[in-house]
Amino acid sequence: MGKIISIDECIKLIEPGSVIMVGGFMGVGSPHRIIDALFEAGTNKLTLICNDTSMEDYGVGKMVVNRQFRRVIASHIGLNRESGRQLTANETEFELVPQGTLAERIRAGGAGLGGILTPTGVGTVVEEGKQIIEIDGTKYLIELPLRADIALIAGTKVDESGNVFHAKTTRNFNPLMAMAADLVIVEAEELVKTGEIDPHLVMTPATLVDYIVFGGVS
Amino acid sequence: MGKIISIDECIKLIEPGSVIMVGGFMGVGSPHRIIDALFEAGTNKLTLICNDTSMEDYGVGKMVVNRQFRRVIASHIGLNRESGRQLTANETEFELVPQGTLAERIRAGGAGLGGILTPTGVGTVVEEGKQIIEIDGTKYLIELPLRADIALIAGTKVDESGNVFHAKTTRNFNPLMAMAADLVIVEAEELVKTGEIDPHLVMTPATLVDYIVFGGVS
Amino acid sequence: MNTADPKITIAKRVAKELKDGYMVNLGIGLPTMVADYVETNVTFQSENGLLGLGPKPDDDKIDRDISNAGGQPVTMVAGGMYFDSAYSFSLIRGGHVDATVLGALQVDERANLANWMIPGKMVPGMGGAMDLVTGAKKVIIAMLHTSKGEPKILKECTLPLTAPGVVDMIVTEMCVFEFIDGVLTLTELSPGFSLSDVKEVTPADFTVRLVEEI
Amino acid sequence: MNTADPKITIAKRVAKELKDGYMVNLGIGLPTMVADYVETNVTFQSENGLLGLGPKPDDDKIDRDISNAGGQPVTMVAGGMYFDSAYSFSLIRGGHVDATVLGALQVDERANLANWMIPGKMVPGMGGAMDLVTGAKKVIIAMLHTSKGEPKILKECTLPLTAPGVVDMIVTEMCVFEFIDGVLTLTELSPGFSLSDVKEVTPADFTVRLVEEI
Repeated sequence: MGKIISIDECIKLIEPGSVIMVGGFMGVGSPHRIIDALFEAGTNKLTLICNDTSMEDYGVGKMVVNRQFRRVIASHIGLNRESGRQLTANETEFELVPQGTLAERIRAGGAGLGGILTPTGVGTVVEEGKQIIEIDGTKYLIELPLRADIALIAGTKVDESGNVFHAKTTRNFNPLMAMAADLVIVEAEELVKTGEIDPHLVMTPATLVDYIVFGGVS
Repeated sequence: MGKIISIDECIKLIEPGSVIMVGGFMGVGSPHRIIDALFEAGTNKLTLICNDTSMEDYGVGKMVVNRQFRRVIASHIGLNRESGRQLTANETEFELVPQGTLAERIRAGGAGLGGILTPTGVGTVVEEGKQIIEIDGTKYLIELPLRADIALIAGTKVDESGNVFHAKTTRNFNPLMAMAADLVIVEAEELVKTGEIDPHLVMTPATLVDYIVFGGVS
Repeated sequence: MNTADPKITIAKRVAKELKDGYMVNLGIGLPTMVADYVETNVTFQSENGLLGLGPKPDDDKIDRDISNAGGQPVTMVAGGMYFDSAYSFSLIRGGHVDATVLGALQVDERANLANWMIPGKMVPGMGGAMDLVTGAKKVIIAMLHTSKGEPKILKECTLPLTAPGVVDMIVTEMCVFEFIDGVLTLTELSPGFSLSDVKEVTPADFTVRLVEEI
Repeated sequence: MNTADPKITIAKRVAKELKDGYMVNLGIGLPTMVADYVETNVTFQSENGLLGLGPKPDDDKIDRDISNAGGQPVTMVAGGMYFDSAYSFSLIRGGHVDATVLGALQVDERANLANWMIPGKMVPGMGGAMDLVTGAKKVIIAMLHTSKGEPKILKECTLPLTAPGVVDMIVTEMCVFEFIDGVLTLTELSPGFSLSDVKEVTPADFTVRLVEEI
């Protein structure tokens, strides 16, 4: 239908300074074709919201090395030494978020919640600057929603309308991010006709997807 | 395996005065065999957490007529006139909760969250007695988690370990409730061998299910 | 005087508001009729757990496992999706529903909506209505202009609110109101109805800015 | 002196804590080794999105779409389930994980845990660790007793905490500690290690209540 765009058109939609969410967990379930093109384009001053910064030679990790991020919000950056170097040298701003809190904050951003109360992080540096609420003797942090200008997600099977099936552990943050961004672009590993995905296996609905980039996931 | 119990054994697990969650939406996706047996047993003084009170002659609606509930937490009771009568006559305690808030409160109960911030209900009677938090000029209610002693859920396909597939719109509150109760009993419409359900279609995992009642859903 | 079924007049007019690509949630009753008149490519969401709500099945093709929010058997169109209640209301509360069409007991000139209870008389519960009007991008009220002769578009709602300040548009058999910059504005008159007809049964103050003749 | 690989000693002992029916999350590194010695019917959860984690695949059977939390290829046993990250941490934070096994930089006598950063030196991020230790019913620390001769079981953690007061058990190559009524208690000594051996490398105060000889 009208949602399929080229990789070049996709890259043009991502302006310098944008806040982007990128699906994937250590690169598994990331939209690698888009990431690689974005790496080539050199689009910079971006804010990245992603589970991790992958490795230096893979996925968003390459973009870290390429210094395309002004700010990174992630739960783990330990397998990418350049992330640690930029953090320690104060060259890039890093906000480290517990993984479950990151998932809930993105979910809240997509679900219209003003935030969630979590016990995770209480009594640690994570609580700094946050409102603490005590309920029945237990302390909780108010964690606020996260949203992005653009979500770049990966789909194992995508139909022409934009319904997405995320196979196995490629699902991770992808369906959550598809809810939490103003513009949603899915990279399709396989493109099928509308109706060919079992409606029980649609994990991101077409109504949330703005554009489809059709290209193999490496 | 060891999780399959008879309907009689199931009913004995539900003591008078228990807090029970019952899956289903207007009876669709409810564990009807368990409900009907509980109706026959007459177990009373229960607290019900359910989307709705169905109709007078169907699902949990029959138990309302049978006066088995001391308290009901639901989003809709309008298609069961006896619910309205008991509410107006102050014979049963009703807490009416916006449906999305009900879903989030049950989810929070299962997910270890201390609560969620929702804009739903602000400026209405729903906000009475609740803490209001303002974030960036928007008001949110803090809605607290819901948990139950026992969740009674329905599964279209259940494997012998307890993995559950909820077909079509029978899913509704079932997977959420399976997370939010101390004891989880699933009524299986079809029982299959472990491994026969596609892992992408497992919506409630065996690790959350304590017992399986195998009987057709009427 | 318009001789058409007033509910059909309303449903047809509401249908014109539902644009290509919209995700739409229709309330039970009159709003459900809107689906019959939609000519655009709209995806219907049903809060009990599906996207891609299709027409009612033939009696011999009823599948008890697929129903709408009223518990009635329905079908799904190609390209639909099933989900649980938390996901359903993430779509709704999260602003992903482009338009919701609901009935009302009362609407007032400050866009307040009351459609879920009459104290001491009828307390059905709010179901998904409070989330829908809070989250949906456009809230369209589809209702008969009066109830047994009693006005429903008031200066101030007297019944408990579903939500304050959420209504975007009111479509009745007589006319269309829109809230423009927060001001209740009459934008269309149905054939056979005059401004004074509307004023007679509308206690609310409103501005008139007729945009077209139907 | 015990001549066995100390890591295997630790992994074998931790494995005995994982009872039939448990849902278990193993951290990367040493904790992962525990899976090799479990003889009970345990379901392994991997926070990146699956229940029913199986052994590593043969090189010719690698499927890039199924990995563990380290991004390494894994398999799934029969009766597993895939899910998204929010569901994964609902299981974890919600108390549905019966035991988590993690490494540590430091543990102290108040059950505080530090295992996610060394300021100015190593800031990998907490990943799922903070949620795991907050939510899991039993938190088992599996680690070598010292790091390059430096003690790790302290009177008070000096590194930023992962969470306060969450540790239930510490298993090292030398011994087992449990927090009993909040008190750090030595409950087992590994063959070849004496109480004074342990005291020498354990600045934390602890009670001794040996429950068995291994």
